Amino acid sequence: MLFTIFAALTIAGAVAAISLRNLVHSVLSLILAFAGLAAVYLLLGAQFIGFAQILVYVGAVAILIVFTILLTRNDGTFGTSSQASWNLGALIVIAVFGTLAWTIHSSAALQHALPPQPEATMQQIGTALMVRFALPLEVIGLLLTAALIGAATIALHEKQERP
Amino acid sequence: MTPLSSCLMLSALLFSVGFAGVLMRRNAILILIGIELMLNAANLNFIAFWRYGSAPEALTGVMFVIFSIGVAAAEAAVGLALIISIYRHRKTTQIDRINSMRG
Amino acid sequence: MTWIVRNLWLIPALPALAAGLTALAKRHQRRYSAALAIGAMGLSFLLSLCAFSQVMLAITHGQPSRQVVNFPWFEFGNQWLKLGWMLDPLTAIMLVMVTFVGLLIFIYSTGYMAHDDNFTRFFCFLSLFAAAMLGVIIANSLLLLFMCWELVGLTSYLLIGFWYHKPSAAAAAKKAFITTRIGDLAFLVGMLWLFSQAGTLLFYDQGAGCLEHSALTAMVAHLTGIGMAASTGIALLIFAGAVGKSGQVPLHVWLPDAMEGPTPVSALIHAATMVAAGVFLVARVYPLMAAHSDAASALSATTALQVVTWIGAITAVFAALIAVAQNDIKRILAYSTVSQLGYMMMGLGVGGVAVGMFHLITHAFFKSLLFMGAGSVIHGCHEEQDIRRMGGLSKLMPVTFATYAVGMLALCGFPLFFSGFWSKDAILHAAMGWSISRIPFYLGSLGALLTAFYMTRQVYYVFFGTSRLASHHEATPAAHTAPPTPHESPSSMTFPLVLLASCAILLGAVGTPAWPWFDSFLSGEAPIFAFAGFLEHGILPVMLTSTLIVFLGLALGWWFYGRQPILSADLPDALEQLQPGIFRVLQNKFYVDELYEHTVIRWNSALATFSDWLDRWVWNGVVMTVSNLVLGLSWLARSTDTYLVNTSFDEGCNTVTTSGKLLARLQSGRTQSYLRLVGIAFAALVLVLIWSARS
Amino acid sequence: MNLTPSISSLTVVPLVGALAVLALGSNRKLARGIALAFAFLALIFTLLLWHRFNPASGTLQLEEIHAWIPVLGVQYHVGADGLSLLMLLLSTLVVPMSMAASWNIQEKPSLYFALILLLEAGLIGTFTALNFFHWFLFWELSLIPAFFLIRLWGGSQRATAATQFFLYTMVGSVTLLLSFLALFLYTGIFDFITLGELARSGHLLQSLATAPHGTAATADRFALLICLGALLGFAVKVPIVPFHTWLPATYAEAPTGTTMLLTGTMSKMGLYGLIRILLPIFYLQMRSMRTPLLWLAVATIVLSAYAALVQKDLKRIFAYSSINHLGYCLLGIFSILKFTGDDPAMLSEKAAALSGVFLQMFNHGLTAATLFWFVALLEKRSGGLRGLNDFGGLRKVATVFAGLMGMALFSSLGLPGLNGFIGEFLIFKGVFPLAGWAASLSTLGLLLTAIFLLGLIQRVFAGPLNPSFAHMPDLTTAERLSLFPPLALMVALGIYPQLVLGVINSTVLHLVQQLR
Repeated sequence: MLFTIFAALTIAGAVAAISLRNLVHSVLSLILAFAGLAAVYLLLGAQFIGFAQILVYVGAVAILIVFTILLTRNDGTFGTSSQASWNLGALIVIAVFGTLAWTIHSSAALQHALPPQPEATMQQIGTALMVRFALPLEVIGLLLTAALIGAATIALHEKQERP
Repeated sequence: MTPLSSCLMLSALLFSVGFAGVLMRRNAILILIGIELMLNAANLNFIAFWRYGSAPEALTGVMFVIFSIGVAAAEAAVGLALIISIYRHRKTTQIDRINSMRG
Repeated sequence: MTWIVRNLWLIPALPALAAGLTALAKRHQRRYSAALAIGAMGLSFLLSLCAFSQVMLAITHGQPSRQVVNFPWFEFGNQWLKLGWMLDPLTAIMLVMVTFVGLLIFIYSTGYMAHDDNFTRFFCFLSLFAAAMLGVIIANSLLLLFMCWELVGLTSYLLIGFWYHKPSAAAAAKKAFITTRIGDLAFLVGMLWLFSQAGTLLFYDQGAGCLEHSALTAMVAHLTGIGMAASTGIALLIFAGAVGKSGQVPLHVWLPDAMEGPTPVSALIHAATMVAAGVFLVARVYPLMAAHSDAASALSATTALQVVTWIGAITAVFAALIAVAQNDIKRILAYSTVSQLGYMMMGLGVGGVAVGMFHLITHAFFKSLLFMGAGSVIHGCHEEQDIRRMGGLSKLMPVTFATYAVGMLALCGFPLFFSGFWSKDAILHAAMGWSISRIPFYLGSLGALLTAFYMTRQVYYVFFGTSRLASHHEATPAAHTAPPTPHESPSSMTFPLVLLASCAILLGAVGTPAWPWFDSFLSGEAPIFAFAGFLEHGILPVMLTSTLIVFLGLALGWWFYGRQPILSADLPDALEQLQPGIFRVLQNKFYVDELYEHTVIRWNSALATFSDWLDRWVWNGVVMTVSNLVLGLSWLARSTDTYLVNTSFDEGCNTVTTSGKLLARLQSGRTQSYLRLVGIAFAALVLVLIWSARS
Repeated sequence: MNLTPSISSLTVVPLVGALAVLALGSNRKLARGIALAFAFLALIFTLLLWHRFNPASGTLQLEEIHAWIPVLGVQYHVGADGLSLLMLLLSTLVVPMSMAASWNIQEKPSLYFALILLLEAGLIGTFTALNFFHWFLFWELSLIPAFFLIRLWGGSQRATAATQFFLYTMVGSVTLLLSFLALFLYTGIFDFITLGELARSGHLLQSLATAPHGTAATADRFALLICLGALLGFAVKVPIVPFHTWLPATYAEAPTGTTMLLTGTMSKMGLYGLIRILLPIFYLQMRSMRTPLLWLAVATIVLSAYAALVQKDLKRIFAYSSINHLGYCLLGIFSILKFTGDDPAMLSEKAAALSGVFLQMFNHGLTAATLFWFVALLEKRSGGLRGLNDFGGLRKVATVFAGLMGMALFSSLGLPGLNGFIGEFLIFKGVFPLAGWAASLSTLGLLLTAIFLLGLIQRVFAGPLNPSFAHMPDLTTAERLSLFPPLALMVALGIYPQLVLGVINSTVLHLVQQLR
């Protein structure tokens, strides 16, 4: 029951995020969608992921987008694509969703019985991250640093050249 | 409908909505938002398969999602930086005006 | 081994050092360079006297008169090539002669060349020449001798062309070098042959030298394909080198032209020393020349010596004939030199080393005397060389005249008091006793007659009568100065003349039949004084004959040129009036130069042109043909390409371009259109997968 | 620890130099300075190698072997004996001279000097490589810079000359390559030393007999064919008449500094190949052709000397004179094919001829390069004129110039006391007993050399002064100083040839022992 509510909340937020004309409103709806999703994670027993979702997406990404919107200001056009390409896009989206849904529906792999609820404590995750996934963790750290520097460089470059 | 398939359906819906945003809006920021949604849909899939799949004690799905979130954060940072940079050049964030890569 | 033998190398090294230092001198450092050259030469002279006395001492004490010092030079394969020097009577006597005459000519040159711009360079070349010539003399290795021999040729070349701005001088220098090099190449081949036969080029090396008994025996025994002993072939080839250097027929053509050089050069190089090097070479390798198999009689001359004799005799007469009709004072002397060198060769051929060498030494003194006298005359007459325009100089240049007369009488062989008489007499005596033929003797006598005649002619032209220099200068409009009067030369020039004149007289004393000091010195024996020497078989008749011949020559000269004074420079020669045809042939030197011009030189340049043609048209032609063929093929291939391959290829290209353009439209640069395609593709893919899984 | 450089490091020096010149040499002075510094560094390395070299041993020294492509039998194998060392010294000596002669080049100086250094690297590699694979790489490497040097900086006919040069040598290289590929096909060996040993033991012919349809008889013919192919490659490079027509045009059109390199060092590559590669591997085949080869050598000597007589361009005269001088080397090399057997007298003659050949190679490199240098100096003063009849009486205004060039000319003419004589003497000394007729005919070349060189002196330096050169400057102090080393070396070698002969003698003996 809870799942249905949160799912509806998520979908509603997502639809609002992509269809609202005001960009700031879009972002607020996006935050709603992210929050809904976080709730779904909690329902599914992945507490860590749920909180990470809120921290990263709601706390960081969404704020970042807001800043971007403020920085680029409003260039006056919120419009969707031209009518023809809008139609085409919609058609394609429906096709994709259809294939996905049909696949999920007809998949035999989904007919399993429910297994016991797995434990995903912080300790387990921490141990796994530090032992089995130590190298990927390092790599992701490196990637983040690189991305950070890269983003800073790309965004700052012009400013320095044109004071 | 089993819990797994409903999760997957949610994920598919979310993905389609994100995809629709990417395809049907012209503002680069909105496209980025769409992409974020698609990523989240994928994350949801991982969690669902971890929760209902076999050998959940290996934590594979969780790990995947953790790294995916990391990558997504990086991607968002770089993508937005690019958008700012492009905006400085072209004074627009409309994606269909940015077509200098045309063949 | 005494100090002087060990340090004999100093004798050539000193002038070489002087040459090196003078080469670095500035152009205006005249006194410095002259002093350097003369000082070095003087020291060499003193050392040569030391060497000479060393040999004298050795002979009087009955010790071996030949001492050698050999040293290794470089290695090839398993052996070292050795060079060395030696001191023997022949070396000693030549050393003294060359350094003495050289010293005098150096002193003379300071006067003669005083006004020349390139004074320092002149002394540099002269010193270098002296060094090389002394190297030839002391060499105990045919290779070392050859090397110095070539260097002598180089300095001769440099000095003949000293006044290089005169084209004739430059041409004469080149001619001299090349003509002598023809002989030198034969020499080189002979040397190589000798090397391969004897295994060494050292003359004397404690029994292992190439002029010593074992090597000679082997070479005599070794017969070549045409039945000639190897020794004969080698000797003849080496003699060819001597022919070139000593201006023997047929390679004599360069020597008269060499008179283009400054007169001291003519005196030193082309009268006294270098041209005599050929004679010296024959004397040096005399054991090889005279080597005969044991079977043959020791008395009969070897083939090599016969050739030497004949070439010498022919040259003696041939050159003397030409000298009769020349008008250039130095050319007359040059042909006279050629003729006298012929005598020396003949002397070597018929009488052995001592006979030829004696004439070489006496000739060196009186011929350099004559040349320097001629130089003095030319200097006094302001560079006039034509004897027809001289005359009457006996009163104006008394010292020159007196010394010139001494030289002339010595050259003619005036009896008893002049050295030339004794040396020439020795040759004629030996020729008369030659076992092969009497003809060389007759030729020699004829040469003596001609010598006396042309020298009388020259002296009458130059020194007697009235001066024709002034009249000539009046006749030419170019004379814008007052007619120059001949004057006596400075003392630096007359002093050597007097010294040489006394030598020309006194030297005769050492080679008379009564006291054959020279002969015995060369053979390393103590001389014996005995008047009985005159009474030896055939000596007195020969002396009488030659005396008669000399007087006949002098009288003939007087008859043609002395009876009435020569009045005008333009008057034809007395002989020309008598026999114009013969005179013209003689005046044109038997047309030998023209003969060479029309044969050897022309063939040579024809061959050169042919070779160039071969290069340009045949060798290159083959290459060009091949390359043209290849080019033709490639042209064919290109046309095929253009009209067949390219057309279709272009079509293909167009198709590709068009389709490319079509495809490029897909490349809209719009991300969304790409994503649309991705979406379609994804859906299609899933459908296909599911469908394929189903079926 | 041994501080002396190895052969590989010597090869690398000019390569690094070329890169450095290209990278740093934006202006002319810097470029030539760097280039000269590297050229001198290479010279110093060579002298250090020379010092380290043990002259008492005739075998290869300073060897370096590294596996490279084992499947193809390719090793990196370098080493030097007396001959290699002599050629190394010559190359590293001529390169600075050539640079000095091109000191004032105006167009793209950094590229020019870099190409020269590259050429030097090719030369050093060729003279030390012992495996066909990289030997051939270096052989070709030296060709490419030479082509560009001629093509970009040459005279008015440079395009034709460069193409002719390139195609000619390329054809030679191709036949050479084919020959060695054929050898490799049947033996599987690229190493020169091993191939030489195979040839001596007779296994080479056996291997060739394994060719399809091969018998002992066809093996002989096949070996001869392979030998001819390789010979052609070297014959073009030396060159041997009638494969020489590229040379006069190339030498005349190349910039004079490059001509110095071409004649001083590149012409030695062919001779070096003949001695190091062809003779040990194909001794039997070469021996069967000895009489025609000797005739070719004599023709090279005599015809080129005759052709030089009628040339009107100084560079062409020296080009033909160069062919003539190399002809003596050919004569020496081919004459040692004459006798086989252990007769010590004959071995000694062969040693003399080979010693002479080595010495002559060095001497000719030195002298010819110096002569072309003088031509460069003359061109600089005359504004590019270099015809035989363009000058006259220069001795009056340029005494030192005339004197020093005269010295080089007389060295080329073989005057005793200068370096040219000993080499020629030793060659003739060795050849005369081996092939007397060839030696005697070849003396004609000596005479003709004298004629055209003296004619040159007569036309250029003697006679009345040509008024257009009345103010020609004499040699400057810098020019005198830079000319001093080669001229001093000429005199030193003329008086004391043991300087070189001492180093090569054991090598000569070793070679003679091999070739009998």
